[in-house]
Amino acid sequence: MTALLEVEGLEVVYGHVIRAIQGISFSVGEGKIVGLVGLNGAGKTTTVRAISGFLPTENVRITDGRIRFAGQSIARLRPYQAARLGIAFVPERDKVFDTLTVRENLEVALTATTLRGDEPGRCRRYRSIKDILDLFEALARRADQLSVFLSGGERQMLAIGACLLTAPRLLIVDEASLGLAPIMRRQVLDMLAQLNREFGLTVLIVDQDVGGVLSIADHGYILENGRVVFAGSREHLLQHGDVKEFYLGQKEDRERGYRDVKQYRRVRRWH
Amino acid sequence: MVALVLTTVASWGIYALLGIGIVLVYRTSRVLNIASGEMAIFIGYVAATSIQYGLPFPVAVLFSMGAATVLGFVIFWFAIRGVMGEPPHVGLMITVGIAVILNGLMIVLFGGGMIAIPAGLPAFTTIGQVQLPTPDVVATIGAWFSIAVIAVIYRLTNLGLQMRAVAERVTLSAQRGLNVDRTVALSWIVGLLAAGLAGVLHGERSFVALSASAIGISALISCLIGGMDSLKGVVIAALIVAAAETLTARYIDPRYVLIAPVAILLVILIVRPWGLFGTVEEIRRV
Amino acid sequence: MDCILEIEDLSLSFGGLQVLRNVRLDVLRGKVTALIGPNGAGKTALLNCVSGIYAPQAGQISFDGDNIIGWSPERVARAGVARSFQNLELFPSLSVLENLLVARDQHFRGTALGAAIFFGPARRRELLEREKVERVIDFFELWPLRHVRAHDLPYGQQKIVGFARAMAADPKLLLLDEPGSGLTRDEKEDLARFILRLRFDWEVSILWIEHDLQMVSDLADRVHVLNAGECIASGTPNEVKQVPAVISAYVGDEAIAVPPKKSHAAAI
Amino acid sequence: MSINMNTQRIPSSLPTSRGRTIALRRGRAQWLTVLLGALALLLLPGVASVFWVHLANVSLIAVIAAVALNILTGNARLVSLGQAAFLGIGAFTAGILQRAYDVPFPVALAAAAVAGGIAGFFIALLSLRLRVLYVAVTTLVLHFTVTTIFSFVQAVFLDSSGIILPLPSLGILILKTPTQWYYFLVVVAAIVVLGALNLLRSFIGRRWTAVGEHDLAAEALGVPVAKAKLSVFAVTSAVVAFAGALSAYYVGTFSFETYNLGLAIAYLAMIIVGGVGSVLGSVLGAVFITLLPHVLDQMFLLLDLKIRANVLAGIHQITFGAMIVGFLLFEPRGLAELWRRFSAAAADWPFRYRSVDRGNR
Repeated sequence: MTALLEVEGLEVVYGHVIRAIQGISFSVGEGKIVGLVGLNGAGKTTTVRAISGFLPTENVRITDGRIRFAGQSIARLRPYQAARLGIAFVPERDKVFDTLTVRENLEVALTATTLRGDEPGRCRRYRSIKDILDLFEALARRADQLSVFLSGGERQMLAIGACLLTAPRLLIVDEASLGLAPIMRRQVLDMLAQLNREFGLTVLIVDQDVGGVLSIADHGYILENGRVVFAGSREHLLQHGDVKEFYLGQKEDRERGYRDVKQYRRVRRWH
Repeated sequence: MVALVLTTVASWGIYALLGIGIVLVYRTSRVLNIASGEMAIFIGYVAATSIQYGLPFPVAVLFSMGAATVLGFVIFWFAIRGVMGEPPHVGLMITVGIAVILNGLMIVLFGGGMIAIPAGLPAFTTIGQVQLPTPDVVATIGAWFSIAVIAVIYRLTNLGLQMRAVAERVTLSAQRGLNVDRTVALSWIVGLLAAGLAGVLHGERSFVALSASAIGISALISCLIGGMDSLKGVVIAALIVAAAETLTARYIDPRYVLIAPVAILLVILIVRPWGLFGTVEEIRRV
Repeated sequence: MDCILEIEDLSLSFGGLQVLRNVRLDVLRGKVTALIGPNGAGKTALLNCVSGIYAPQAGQISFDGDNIIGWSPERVARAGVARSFQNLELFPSLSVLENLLVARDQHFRGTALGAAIFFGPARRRELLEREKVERVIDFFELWPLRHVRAHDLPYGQQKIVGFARAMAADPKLLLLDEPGSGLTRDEKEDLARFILRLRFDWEVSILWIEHDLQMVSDLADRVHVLNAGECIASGTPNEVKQVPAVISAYVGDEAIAVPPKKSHAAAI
Repeated sequence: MSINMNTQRIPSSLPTSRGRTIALRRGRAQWLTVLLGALALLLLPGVASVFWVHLANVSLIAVIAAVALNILTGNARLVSLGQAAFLGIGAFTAGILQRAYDVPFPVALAAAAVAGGIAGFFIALLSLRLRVLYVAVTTLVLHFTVTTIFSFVQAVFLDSSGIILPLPSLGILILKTPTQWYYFLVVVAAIVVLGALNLLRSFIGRRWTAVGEHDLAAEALGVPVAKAKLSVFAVTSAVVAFAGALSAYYVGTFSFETYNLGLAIAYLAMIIVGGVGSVLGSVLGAVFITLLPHVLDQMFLLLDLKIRANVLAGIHQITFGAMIVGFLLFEPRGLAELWRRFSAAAADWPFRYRSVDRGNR
């Protein structure tokens, strides 16, 4: 069992002085679902931006560490090169081209990615626009409409559909649940789980909803202040007392309500 | 009268070509190119100088188009690439810098004087019963042919689709595996080719000189009157600007030609700030 | 009942797109009113109508007895309606303190010349407003962040600063646009604490857009449910949860398609 | 095993003196810097040659106009390409009044400021509904309109070769030598810089910045957006026109050809090189850009290169352009940021990075 994506000792410095990522290590096994979760500002987004090659364009530098994808170092690749290696990315917002039609959106993904060789593990199930429109009936109905008129859920479908067209080896989903109603959140997660089950698609979910992610992920990494503070399999994390208390909001198996003001002042512990 | 119409039509083509270049690079890289006039005249100088060195007109045009390609790439690679995604005024100020550099280069390399670009054709063409000045005819045909080519590329090819994708979301395009730098570089090269050709045609009609970069201002005004997100709008607005200028020069005073388009622009900015064919969203975004 | 804000038959459309359709809802004085609904239901559009950013085609919005339809955002704000934004519209190059002081803008008087001299009344007014803002800083526990530029703050803190900035205006009615979205459990608990203390200690009326149903049912006194531009239910959290239309709206229409169950493993 | 005390929730220092936190300067080291700077400014004419004092005067006038432009463009985010036009409005107002009514120097300056303010007000009125790029283009249009009017006015009503202004006098004091001008300009520039710093920490400055960065959010907070835009344009344009009149008096003569687009671009270069949105940056940038061509000339003299005058002009332009592009690309916050980073690094030394959970500042 080899790891598809391996990050070792990643260190990122913002604007010359602030160290946002202070040595993060994790790996994503082939065919697994892995969750990268944590508070805002914990460094999740910075980490995935490093993986997909977006950091060097900003006032941000990777000062240390290695990022390897399928045995190859990708820290210096540019975004489109990372995408062509099979890293598909569903960003947090701005995930579709509003001024293009649904069909054109998919066409862009199709024309932009040249399928290279026969690397194993690339999800080649979906090759044409028709495949995607068959998969998502809601999209087929609006194929020639501008995507600005799509609803939140349809946008998510379109984004994932476009990613599938690029024959991904690894699908990174950033904040799949942000701004979606709870039921939609559940459905997005279920869909990712199903893609993983049916086609062995490797998925990296970056989210803050620890409970939701752990319900489908095989492994989880919890970040805080630019460090990994908890790591392990789903079962391990779900049973860990501190994770339960601070991330799932349960204490002694009792759901804690938002009205228990007394409990709010406390000192957060690590480990 | 016929001459007046032909002058208008010829400058219409030149402004439209230059304006399309501005809109194209604006849409893909969100940079409002204020330096388009300088770029056009710079390439015009290249053509004029190579004719002075003895190259025939068509070869000189080809040579200057080569120079435009190189210049477009250089400008994109060394200046624009670094400010993609920055707020719009940064790109604007970069092009201000580029305009100054090009102006300086024109002085240092070409002396900055007035040079004509002779096409080596007879002074008048006779079509049916009418005698027309050849330079205007050449400029008109050249400009409209190029506009047609650009329109086809933009609307019907994959490159055009990718340009439109990049125009909307740079980050997402890269995430979909699109080489954004290449697409934007190509759009700058197309923009420079358009500008360069406009400069050469302008030189062929009259002459190139430092002051001739004012055609860039006319083209910019056309873009704003038409709306920054609409190729069609620019073409129509260029006609308005060209006509206004020709009439001012003919009936008022050639020194004040810019006043007429400026007045029209002011009216447009008051009544319809997003331009005749622009969308309201466009103005909210910038 | 004593309502601070009453909206009647509000309709809004952009081009051909009907965003709000005869919406009717109210906000009780000194209570927390939540507004929930799926994406694209028109919640933010409703808030924008109240704060004067959008001009609705029909309907009435009466705030504290005045019909505020057609008022400019500035006038609405000066009348005592403050709001936070979903997309963190902080002023990035200003410090947290200055961000809060901008909200007190309406209390300043004077000319640019007086401000340039910055002596006498201008200085006294500045110090006075600073004292008021300090109370808000104390309340939201922003002590260490006073002089940090908003741009440099992490997301969660930016959200709290956005909330604090709305409160710095000392409003009668507070509009919160998804203050909890993108926050962690931990930060949400802070948010809950602030909302409760505002409601009980400061007695501010709050209209609050939120996605987290647990948070809404724990904190809100009253809930309105919006779906596809229509208000489909109103009541206490427990009442609303029972309404079948709500359950289907919240669960139903927007369902995402799931890949067919058949195995395509061979296709990989 | 590490324990986080979660310091963010604990007030580590309650505000003891609120006056302290709105003060312009904090700490003795900063006072010392200011004092040393002031001393150096006072002593400069004693050690420098007349030529360099002249350059210092030109820089000081540029400082006045650049500080104003930077508030408009850097803080209120309204890019103005009409700087030359506003300078010209000041010069022409003063010149016409001088010519027609022989008004005293201070009155002419005040009139120039008022004229600039009115012009700025109307441009702002035009651009109320416009966004950044369109405002820039509107000011560009203003530039061409106004310079055309200047050339017309000059040709028809004044001398077409240029207008000569008399030596200005302030009461009994006549400004004649560069040194006299120098002390006068140092005082004026100091007043303008202090005024700018005060404005930016007052509600007016906050309002301008807020409207520049997020006008919708500002409006929803009750900030009068239109008023803010009008006032920022009017106030800064008044200062720029004032500087234009000062400059015309200093040189003693002016002509419409002075106020070309190149001048406007030189001012943009000043604020970009110095640091957008920073008063210190405007000062540094104004001095830097004013001295740059002269430093270049001196360099060519030293190297004993014989360069024709118009080629030299070309080289100056290329350097300007390269400065604008280079700073925008590599140090968008300009010399001011270099200075800030230098002092921060000095303060943090020997550490290279600050941690994420930064403490109380």
